Amino acid sequence: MPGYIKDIINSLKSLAIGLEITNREFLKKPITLQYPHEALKMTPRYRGHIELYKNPETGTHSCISCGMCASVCPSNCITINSRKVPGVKGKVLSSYILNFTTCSLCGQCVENCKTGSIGFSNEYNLAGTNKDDYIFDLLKRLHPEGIPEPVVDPELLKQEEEKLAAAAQKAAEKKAAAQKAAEQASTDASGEATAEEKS
Amino acid sequence: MDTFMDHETIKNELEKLANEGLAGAGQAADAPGSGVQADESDAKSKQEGQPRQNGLIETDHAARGFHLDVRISPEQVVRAAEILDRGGFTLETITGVDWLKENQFELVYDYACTGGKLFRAAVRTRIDRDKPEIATISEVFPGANWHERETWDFFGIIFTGHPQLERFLLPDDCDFHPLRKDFQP
Amino acid sequence: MSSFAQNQLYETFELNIGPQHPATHGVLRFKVVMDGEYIVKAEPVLGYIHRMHEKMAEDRTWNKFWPNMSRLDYVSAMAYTHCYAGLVERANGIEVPERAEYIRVITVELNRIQSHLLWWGVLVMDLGGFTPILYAFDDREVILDLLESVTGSRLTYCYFRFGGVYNDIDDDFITGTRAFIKQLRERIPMYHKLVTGNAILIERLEGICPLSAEMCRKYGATGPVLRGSGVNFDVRKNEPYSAYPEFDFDIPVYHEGDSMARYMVRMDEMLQSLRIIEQALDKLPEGPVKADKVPKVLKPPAGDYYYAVEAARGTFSMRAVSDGSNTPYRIKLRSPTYSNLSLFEEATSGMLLADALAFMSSLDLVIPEMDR
Amino acid sequence: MDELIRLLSYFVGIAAFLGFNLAYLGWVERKGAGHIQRRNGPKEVGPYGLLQPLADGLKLMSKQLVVPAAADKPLFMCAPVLAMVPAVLLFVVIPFGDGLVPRQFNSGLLMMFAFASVAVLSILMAGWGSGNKYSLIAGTRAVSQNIAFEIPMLITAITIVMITGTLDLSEIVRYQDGGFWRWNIFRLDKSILMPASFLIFYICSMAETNRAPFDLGEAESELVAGYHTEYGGMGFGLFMMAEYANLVIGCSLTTILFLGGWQSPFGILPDGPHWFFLKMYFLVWCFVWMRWTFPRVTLWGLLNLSWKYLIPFSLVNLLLTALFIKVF
Repeated sequence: MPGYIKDIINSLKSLAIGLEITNREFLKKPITLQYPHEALKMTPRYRGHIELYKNPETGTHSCISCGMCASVCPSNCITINSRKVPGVKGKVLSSYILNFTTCSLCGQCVENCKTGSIGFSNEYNLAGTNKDDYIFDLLKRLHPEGIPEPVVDPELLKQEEEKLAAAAQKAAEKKAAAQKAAEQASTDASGEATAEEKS
Repeated sequence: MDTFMDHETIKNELEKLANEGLAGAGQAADAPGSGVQADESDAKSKQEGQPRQNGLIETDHAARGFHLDVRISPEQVVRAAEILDRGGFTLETITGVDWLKENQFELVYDYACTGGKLFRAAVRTRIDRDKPEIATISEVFPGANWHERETWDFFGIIFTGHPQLERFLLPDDCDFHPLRKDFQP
Repeated sequence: MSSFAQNQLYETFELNIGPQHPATHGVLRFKVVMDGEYIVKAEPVLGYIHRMHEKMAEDRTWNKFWPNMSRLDYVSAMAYTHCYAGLVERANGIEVPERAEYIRVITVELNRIQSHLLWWGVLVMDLGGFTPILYAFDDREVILDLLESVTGSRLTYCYFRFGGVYNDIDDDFITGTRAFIKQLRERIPMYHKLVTGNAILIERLEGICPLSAEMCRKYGATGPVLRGSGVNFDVRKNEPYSAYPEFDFDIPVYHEGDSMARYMVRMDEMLQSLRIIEQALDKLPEGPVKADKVPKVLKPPAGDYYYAVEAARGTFSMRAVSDGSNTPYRIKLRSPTYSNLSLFEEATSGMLLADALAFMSSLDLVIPEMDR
Repeated sequence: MDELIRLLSYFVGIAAFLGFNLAYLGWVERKGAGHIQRRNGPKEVGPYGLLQPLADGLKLMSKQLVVPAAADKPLFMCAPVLAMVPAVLLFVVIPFGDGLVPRQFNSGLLMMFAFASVAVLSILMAGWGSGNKYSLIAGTRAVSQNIAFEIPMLITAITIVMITGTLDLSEIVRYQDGGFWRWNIFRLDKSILMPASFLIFYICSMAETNRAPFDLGEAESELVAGYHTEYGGMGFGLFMMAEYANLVIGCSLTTILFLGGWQSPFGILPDGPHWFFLKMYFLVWCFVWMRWTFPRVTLWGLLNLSWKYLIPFSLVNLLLTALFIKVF
């Protein structure tokens, strides 16, 4: 019987303590933010989707289209297209496609970028109704007003033109020689084709 | 807890079991005399593509993550489980490995001793890929039930005597075993 | 109680709990045979969120498997990435700088506290108390903010790298963590007063589904479930890895084996984790956070490798089989809740439905981790 | 004719009172829960979210009523209406002030208990009629719970009847005039267990309304949503409204029986309906407060509470009261 009474008193006491705590919390100010009206600032290290960085010296990105980011990507969500422009060293990026729908934000592309030309954006409230909204061309995002033409180095252009001319000359000589050989042998046609292709 | 056998006894019993398998399989001629080998020879034999012989290897825990590597014959798995059960071991998991080149499945039973000093033992056995059947140890360790079901699910290894060998993680109606190396999605 | 339920004279009916049910925290399903309010047999049905991570590992390089590791247990992803880091470092013989190990321990322990806070809230919510989970989220939010400021993500971290971590921690993080340690130490007594001491909660948890140490052993249960049954086993102590041997902390063990014991183990573990973080911050060595000589293409020597860590839910271990190439030949993920749940069927036979669900909450299940 | 006008005006009054309460108790609950959990609660619809109940009501009314294929259709459709009817009817006998009662009954208390028992029938009907196992379990739970708690509730009410010597609710309130020490809760001269019996009655009315921590009939984490799992739209809305109506009735009855109804706590202050509402809404707030503080009890815990604690206590109280009345 004393145990029975003690049980009741202890239980009631524990319930009263609980009520007291919730009452204390009730009187405090809410800690939530009304999200669309106010929002927290994202930390600088927040990982959004990746973004091409603008190099302040050149006014454009410093991507050399090495394809490292695309090759380390676990979900193959990066596609790099590049072209060769006469008078510009290396390859020129023509589009940098990020398929954000499959990206897992692991950050290996950013880590493996040799030139430091990509980084994470701070964008967190992406929303859309179409899957294609999340296939970004990062180059277009960097230059929404239009992709600037790469700066042509005249010296390099001259060198390249000379080189090209030399190569063309060489090819022509080769072709001539091949033609001669073909005429002589008048059998192998495939060799000719490859020579033509090379020129 | 104190009635369990100590690790030294367990080791000896497992070694005896493994060597017995050697004799039984008629491989005694080219098997190493004592079960205790060096770790390197194991790796070497694997590199050469030769499946390891039955026997017991004490592995370097820092390099491998387990203390004991026991290779036994398929029909001995239940007895090995019984020995480890007497030693107060618990079954961590059952793993299948598909060695397509050798046309074999390897089954790795990971045991760990959770009472007292930690001791991890990997018991492995190989079965023919064309006839993937092995006895269940769910009688000894009821926890093996799910692990064996999962292994059946992924590899198609049949555990004879298993109470409920049905699809588990995969849908009931699927007809493939995805972790086989020749599986084409 | 149980004799009544097992009496075949009474009519039984089948009840499907899940895969969409408020109590199953995801897509777990129980096929339950019930006799009135009593459970005759409750069979878990898994696989509703199965993604075959083990197969995924086989067709990608070791590096490309990183994101998968944080998608197993999304509540305490850090420990799982820790296991993978440890496994591959063991296989390749990569030495990790001391500072990186300390940072790993700090983040993993913060993540563990976060996971336990979530579990605590969810447990009480399953028992019908809706307020505590929001208090827990208040504290959890601080941890998530701290981890976000370091790792850049809030849930599926991909912060560890082979041979270290992605980037160093800064002073803001250290001061923030210290402030949080102080804050949580003040909050936990409040949690105990509000919930642990509550007569209704005691009635719901005490004496519910006592698991013996022998049963835990037979089923391979680990973590707080095992420690609540009186077995002092914690990988951090018994098989020390990373920087854990350098810290002084206790493993809470309770011998009752009931839901209350599992509850108390986790509540005490939070305090122990705070101790570990505090010591790690005090002793944090200077130096690099990443090993210099980590090859870009990893080709571990052929053979088996095993690595185990103490995740928030128990022992998470991985077995990697390498054939010497740059992709894993086989990776096995041993998830703790898979084994922990396997004893559910035996343990809950003859129980009240409400008690069985309380027991399930005390197991702390995360379904994607179980289904892999 | 006068009687008819009086009745009609009361009818309109009760409808307005009921409508206001049902809408805004939901708001109070959500706002209270929000602040207990350190959130804001409804905030966007109107100032302080005050128009939220309207928006909710419109949403519920615009929803389609889906009848499950396996449901017993007549029972399924009747149950929400039947849940609402006794709740509305019971307001007829509640004296809000002196003479401020729609229909003067000399056995109002009896009617209270008679109609309160009908409510449980609607839950059982909903549970059975849904053709859903969860609902069925919830229905049976609710019945055993209601039966278990009606007994101590009745015994406690009988104690009051013995003290006051009447079943008329207005008379019971009049008996308690002259200050708070004359309220039945503090009438230690009638039985020293009177405060305990107030607690018993309050707990029982909480259990009768199926509210947390006694919400076994809709135990979310076990039975999805219990007996109203299959209801949507206004079917669900009626159950919700019935719950709040029962809440108001339970608190009103507790106020009348134990806290002196419209009587002011001090003789100097004027009596009036405001005292009734003050006391009643305080009790309602305590319901809300407790709901957001405590976890749910199990069925066994609930029945234990009733049979092991509440019933013995109320019986002892009954005997003590009889003794006190006879002796003093």
